[in-house]
Amino acid sequence: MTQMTAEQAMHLALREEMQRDPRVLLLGEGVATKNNDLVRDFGSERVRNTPLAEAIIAGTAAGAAASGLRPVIDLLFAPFLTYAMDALVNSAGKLRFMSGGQFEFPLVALAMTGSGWNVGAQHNHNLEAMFVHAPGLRVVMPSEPADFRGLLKAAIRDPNPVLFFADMALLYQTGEVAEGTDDGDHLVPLGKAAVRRPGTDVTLVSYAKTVAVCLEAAEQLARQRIAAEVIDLRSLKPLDEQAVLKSVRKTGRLIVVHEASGLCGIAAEIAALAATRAFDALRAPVVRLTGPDAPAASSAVLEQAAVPRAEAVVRAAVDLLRGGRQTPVSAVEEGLLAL
Amino acid sequence: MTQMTAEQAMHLALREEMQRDPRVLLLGEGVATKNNDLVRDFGSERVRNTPLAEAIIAGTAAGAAASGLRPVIDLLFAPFLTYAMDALVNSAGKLRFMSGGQFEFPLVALAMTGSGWNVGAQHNHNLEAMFVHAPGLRVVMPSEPADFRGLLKAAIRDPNPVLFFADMALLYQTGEVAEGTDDGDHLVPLGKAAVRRPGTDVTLVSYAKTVAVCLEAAEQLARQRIAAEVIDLRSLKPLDEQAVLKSVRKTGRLIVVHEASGLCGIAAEIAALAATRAFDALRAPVVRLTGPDAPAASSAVLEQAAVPRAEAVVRAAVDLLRGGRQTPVSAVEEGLLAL
Amino acid sequence: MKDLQSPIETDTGTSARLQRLETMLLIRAYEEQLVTLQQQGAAGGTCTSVGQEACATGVVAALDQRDRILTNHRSGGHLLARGADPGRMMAEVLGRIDGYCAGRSGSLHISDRELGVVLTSTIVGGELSMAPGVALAQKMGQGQPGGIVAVFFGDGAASEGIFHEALNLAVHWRLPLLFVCENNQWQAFVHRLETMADDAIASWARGHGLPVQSVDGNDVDAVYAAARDAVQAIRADGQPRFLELQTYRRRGHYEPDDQFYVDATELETWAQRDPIQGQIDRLRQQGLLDEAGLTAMQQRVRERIDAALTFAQDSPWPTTETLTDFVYA
Amino acid sequence: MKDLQSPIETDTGTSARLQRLETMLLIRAYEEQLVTLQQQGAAGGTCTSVGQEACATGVVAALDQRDRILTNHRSGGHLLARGADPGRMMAEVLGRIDGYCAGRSGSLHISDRELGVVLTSTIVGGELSMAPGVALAQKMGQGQPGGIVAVFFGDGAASEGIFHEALNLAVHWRLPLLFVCENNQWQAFVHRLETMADDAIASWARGHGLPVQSVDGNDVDAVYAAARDAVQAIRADGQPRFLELQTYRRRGHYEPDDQFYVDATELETWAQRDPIQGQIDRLRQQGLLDEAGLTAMQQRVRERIDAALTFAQDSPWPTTETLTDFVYA
Ligand SMILES: Cc1ncc(C[n+]2csc(CCOP(=O)(O)OP(=O)(O)O)c2C)c(N)n1
Ligand SMILES: Cc1ncc(C[n+]2csc(CCOP(=O)(O)OP(=O)(O)O)c2C)c(N)n1
Ligand SMILES: [Mg+2]
Ligand SMILES: [Mg+2]
Repeated sequence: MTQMTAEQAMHLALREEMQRDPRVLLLGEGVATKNNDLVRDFGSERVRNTPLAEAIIAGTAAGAAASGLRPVIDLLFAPFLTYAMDALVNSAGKLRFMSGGQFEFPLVALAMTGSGWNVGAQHNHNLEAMFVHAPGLRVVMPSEPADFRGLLKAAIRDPNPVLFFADMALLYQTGEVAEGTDDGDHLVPLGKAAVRRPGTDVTLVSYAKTVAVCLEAAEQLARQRIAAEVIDLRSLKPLDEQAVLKSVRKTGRLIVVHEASGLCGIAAEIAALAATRAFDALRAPVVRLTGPDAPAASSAVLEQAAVPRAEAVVRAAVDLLRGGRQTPVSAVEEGLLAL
Repeated sequence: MTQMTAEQAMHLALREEMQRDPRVLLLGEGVATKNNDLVRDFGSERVRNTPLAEAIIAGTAAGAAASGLRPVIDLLFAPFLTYAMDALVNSAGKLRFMSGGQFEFPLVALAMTGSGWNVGAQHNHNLEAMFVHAPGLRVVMPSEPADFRGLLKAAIRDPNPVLFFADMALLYQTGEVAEGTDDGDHLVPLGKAAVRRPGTDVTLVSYAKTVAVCLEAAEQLARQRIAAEVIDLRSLKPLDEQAVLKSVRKTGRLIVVHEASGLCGIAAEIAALAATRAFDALRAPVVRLTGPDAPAASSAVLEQAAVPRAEAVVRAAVDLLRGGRQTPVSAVEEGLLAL
Repeated sequence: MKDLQSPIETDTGTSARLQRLETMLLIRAYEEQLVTLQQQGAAGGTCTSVGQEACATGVVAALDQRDRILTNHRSGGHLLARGADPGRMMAEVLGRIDGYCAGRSGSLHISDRELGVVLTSTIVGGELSMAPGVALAQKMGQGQPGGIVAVFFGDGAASEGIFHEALNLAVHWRLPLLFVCENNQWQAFVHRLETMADDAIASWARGHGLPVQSVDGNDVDAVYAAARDAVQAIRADGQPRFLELQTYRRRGHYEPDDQFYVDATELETWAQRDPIQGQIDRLRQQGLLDEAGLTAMQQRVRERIDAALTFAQDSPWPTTETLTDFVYA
Repeated sequence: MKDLQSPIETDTGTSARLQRLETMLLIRAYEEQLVTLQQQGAAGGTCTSVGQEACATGVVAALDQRDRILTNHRSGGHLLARGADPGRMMAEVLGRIDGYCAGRSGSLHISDRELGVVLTSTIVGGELSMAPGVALAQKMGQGQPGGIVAVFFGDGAASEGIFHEALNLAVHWRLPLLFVCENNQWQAFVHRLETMADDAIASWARGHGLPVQSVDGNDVDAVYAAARDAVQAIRADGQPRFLELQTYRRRGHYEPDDQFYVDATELETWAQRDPIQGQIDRLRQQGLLDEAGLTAMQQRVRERIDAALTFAQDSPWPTTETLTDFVYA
């Protein structure tokens, strides 16, 4: 085991996969500038700075993927994906189906998102749910360095197009990552959630930066003798439904926490999952603690206020255990932020 | 009252609003060709054929809306919105907020979607949930001609950007529309659902073409002495949460039906709403009957099979009344289509 | 696909020219059959290329089997010129399992990997967005050695920003890509002069610094010659070329379309320049085609279309259990 | 805004030229203050326009108060040249409620409707997508009579497809729109010659058939003259014009940026061509500026920036109860 940041872990994954498979290439605005070691080792054909044009980057990736290459494209910040939407949603996501299975689109699109840099809503917008809703795509969003590496490796090997969202706030946090060359052990399969902390009283489901929020809440709850189980989804599509259902069947209580806004978000999907497939086991209302239905502000105070906090999770959990209550869609609505 | 098709009702709404407000203009690929009566009556400055370039159509609308005009843009088919995503999501949806309230974006984007024409997934993709998820936007999707008119009028008058989705299958169906000039009576306010049929045993929530599916199901259920309440959301954002909650509190049972795919869709949001805010009233699992997580096929047989059917709704309702069960995310998963 | 390097047609000699006439007749007959089916209510609408047959025929004839093609919603001609089976195409239009895309595509996005007609998209500009990637893969050794890529698109597609992005990338990355703009003067229900300058397409393309040629798209010999030169040049230096084919969309945008918005004189002028009749006249004048030869040709075409229709109509519908097949790999 | 028709600066005379020098000094001082704040950890990063001050200053000086401006992430110069208060700008960068956008924007999207600096977007190409709409509203009578619209963007933005779409629309709809491309040779961490031909921007623009002029963007007099001519021409015929300003981004893309990827010789060459020092030298040679005058100018600028900083730092933070303000109208 060695310590590295999530960013380093992504870099390691890229390096390992480029080493393993000569069809893997990296395209994007500045990828060659920022990864000159990869240019050195794999050549400028395989690590290419592109023109500043997300639509053609993504379209080129779709065309190349269907023709035998395995492109990884760096689209920088998630809101810029709006320019790449046709290529991702209409081409990569649909043309396998529309061609009756003739083509595959093994590509990975990287994008950063989330609060932490005070850059405002045109850089910070958690729109992963849009891609979960679109058919044919896979979506991952890790919370710790080992998963940044393992999921990126798995994404590169996956025969489907994968959106890989990197939470900005996590990029420079360190964590343990297994050493040694790639022998498959370091892959994190798409579609497998991780139980970050076992518990029996309430299930906290989350992903990306709010996994830490949930772990902190679980710690605080433990002091009140409430055993919270914390699930890190990691993959948003495919979603590890069994992991969620199993936990909810055990605890009977569900709180879903994420930074993205609530309406038609991941928390809606998880809440719906519980209400449709584990209803009999539910002993209290489901709670969603999410970002508000608002763009992210640049101002540090507001940016932070839009992220659900451990105190809010704790309060919601305690309330649930006291006997259920009507709870809000977003962290804002019920003034949970005041905590 | 007079009979007209949904398409005629939209045309009437456009005409009335252009008459009422000289700032309203209509832009799009072919709008001047197809609405030459509007060109004649309001001039070619206000009804403009555009170049074939959705991004600039939507961007122009955003710029014009913030500068005092009230553009209505026709983007033709919903999948083409992927080209207009930056203008709609990053500009129109966010720049009011990001500017501290300095600008408003009173624009309406029209798009057709849904099965009925066998045109395949690059014309037929119900992606309304993506826009519900995005902050700053409003989304409507009517089910009958009077609402096509009333919601379009309200959308044009709304100070926010509104996505107006027209279900292709409904466009040429007729319905009653109030006669007479515009006196405000014909407006359908955004954010108000309609109870299409009252009932006490189970709530069927839907919008667009599947409202008729639910009404047909309710009719069949009535024969089995099950009184289904049918709610037509009409507005997907703002969502009439109270209407849904009120009905669920009354019936204790909820089935959400739509053509769009399920993951992070409207049914997820409605199910989550019930599970978080009407949990105490729920007497059975929530059921989602939605299109599958798959692109729409062109082949008529498959296209139709992807739309939830009345028989599936009936079966789900009967099951719920018999005592609850674990139910599927999509109509496909449990073979409901076999009905 | 035995000999990848041999062009599907090799020369400008008589037999090749007669073959191209027959291809044009086949395209016309195929599309007219689809129009009839639509009118009978037996099929949905399609985008026909009536009047544009020389474009597809001339360009595709200049390509080798090792080359790849991307096309769009108006692809019937490109596919047939490439040798696609009209029966499987029609089955696809009718939504049957023997269609090239198992009924998932319908008329608007037919592709066939085997034939090298890949990634057809009906999103205007979709083909342009993916073409550089296909050409990049070719350049990086994923295609057949020496192959190039041709992308067909319309004058309307040239208005989408992706046109500009694709050209810049192809030029800057030196991709073996032939841009073929079929300028048929219409962009659905809008005449192109309503949205762009007269010389816009060539002039936009020239701004990117690649060789651009404008050709009479209703003269199959001229199209073939220009395409052949462009293809040779790309094969020689690996860099992109641009062809603009001046032609006209004679039927409506999508069946049915009564074309109330079309200037009758303009339509008539172009009808006088029919690419098929023009080629028949030329071959006759040159003494290369007689009445009997033409009748035989038309007869062969009719038989193929009849057989195609039977095949398509006999093909089964997909079953609903397969609804979610092909979504994920 | 009493006299809408009077240009903010009217002539090429001495006082106007001195005024423009002072504007450039203000921009430089403002941005250097932001750099210091960032280095101290007191503010997040910003995109500075160090080395590009003549572009903003020259073009904005050629505009009237009735005109409107759209800009992007590198907007400090445009705003200050337009008369924005550095205190409110700094407050915005620091996320305070007295910022132009109440702390919601931060440094990257500052706009001020009153000043006519509207719809600033940090999505590269966002400004280009909205500019035709602002110009259309102007043309349709929603702005101040006779006003035009200027849109500032970078060489990188010219690579986005929306550039092409915006140009075509502006030309075809005859919109009163001045395109101003500040070609600073960099596109974040990529040198523009890595992604486009040397003469790409002017040549792409020319493909659209509108008048295009390339100007030394480090010479404020030249920029002013070219912009004034373009603005006059637009006011006269209502049609768009295109200016390419050749300049250089001297600091990194975004603070902090050590520019490890920048060629030192190229950077040094351009540093020698500093637009401010160049203008100081010129005015001195022409006997229009002496040491005392310069010192006084620098002093005034310093005082304004100090006051701005105090104002910004004293401004309160937004309260969390206002988190969802301004989302919906
Ligand atoms: C992005 C997008 N916008 C609009 C359409 C609807 N549409 C289909 S074909 C077409 C016209 C295309 O014109 P052109 O590119 O000249 O091709 P042509 O149809 O003339 O062959 C339009 C507007 C579409 N399919 N995709
Ligand atoms: C759509 C989009 N892609 C990428 C970025 C990240 N980004 C911000 S500025 C920039 C470079 C822009 O280059 P240019 O247009 O030349 O302007 P400059 O920064 O040189 O002033 C990039 C890549 C962005 N903000 N938006
Ligand atoms: Mg055309
Ligand atoms: Mg630049």
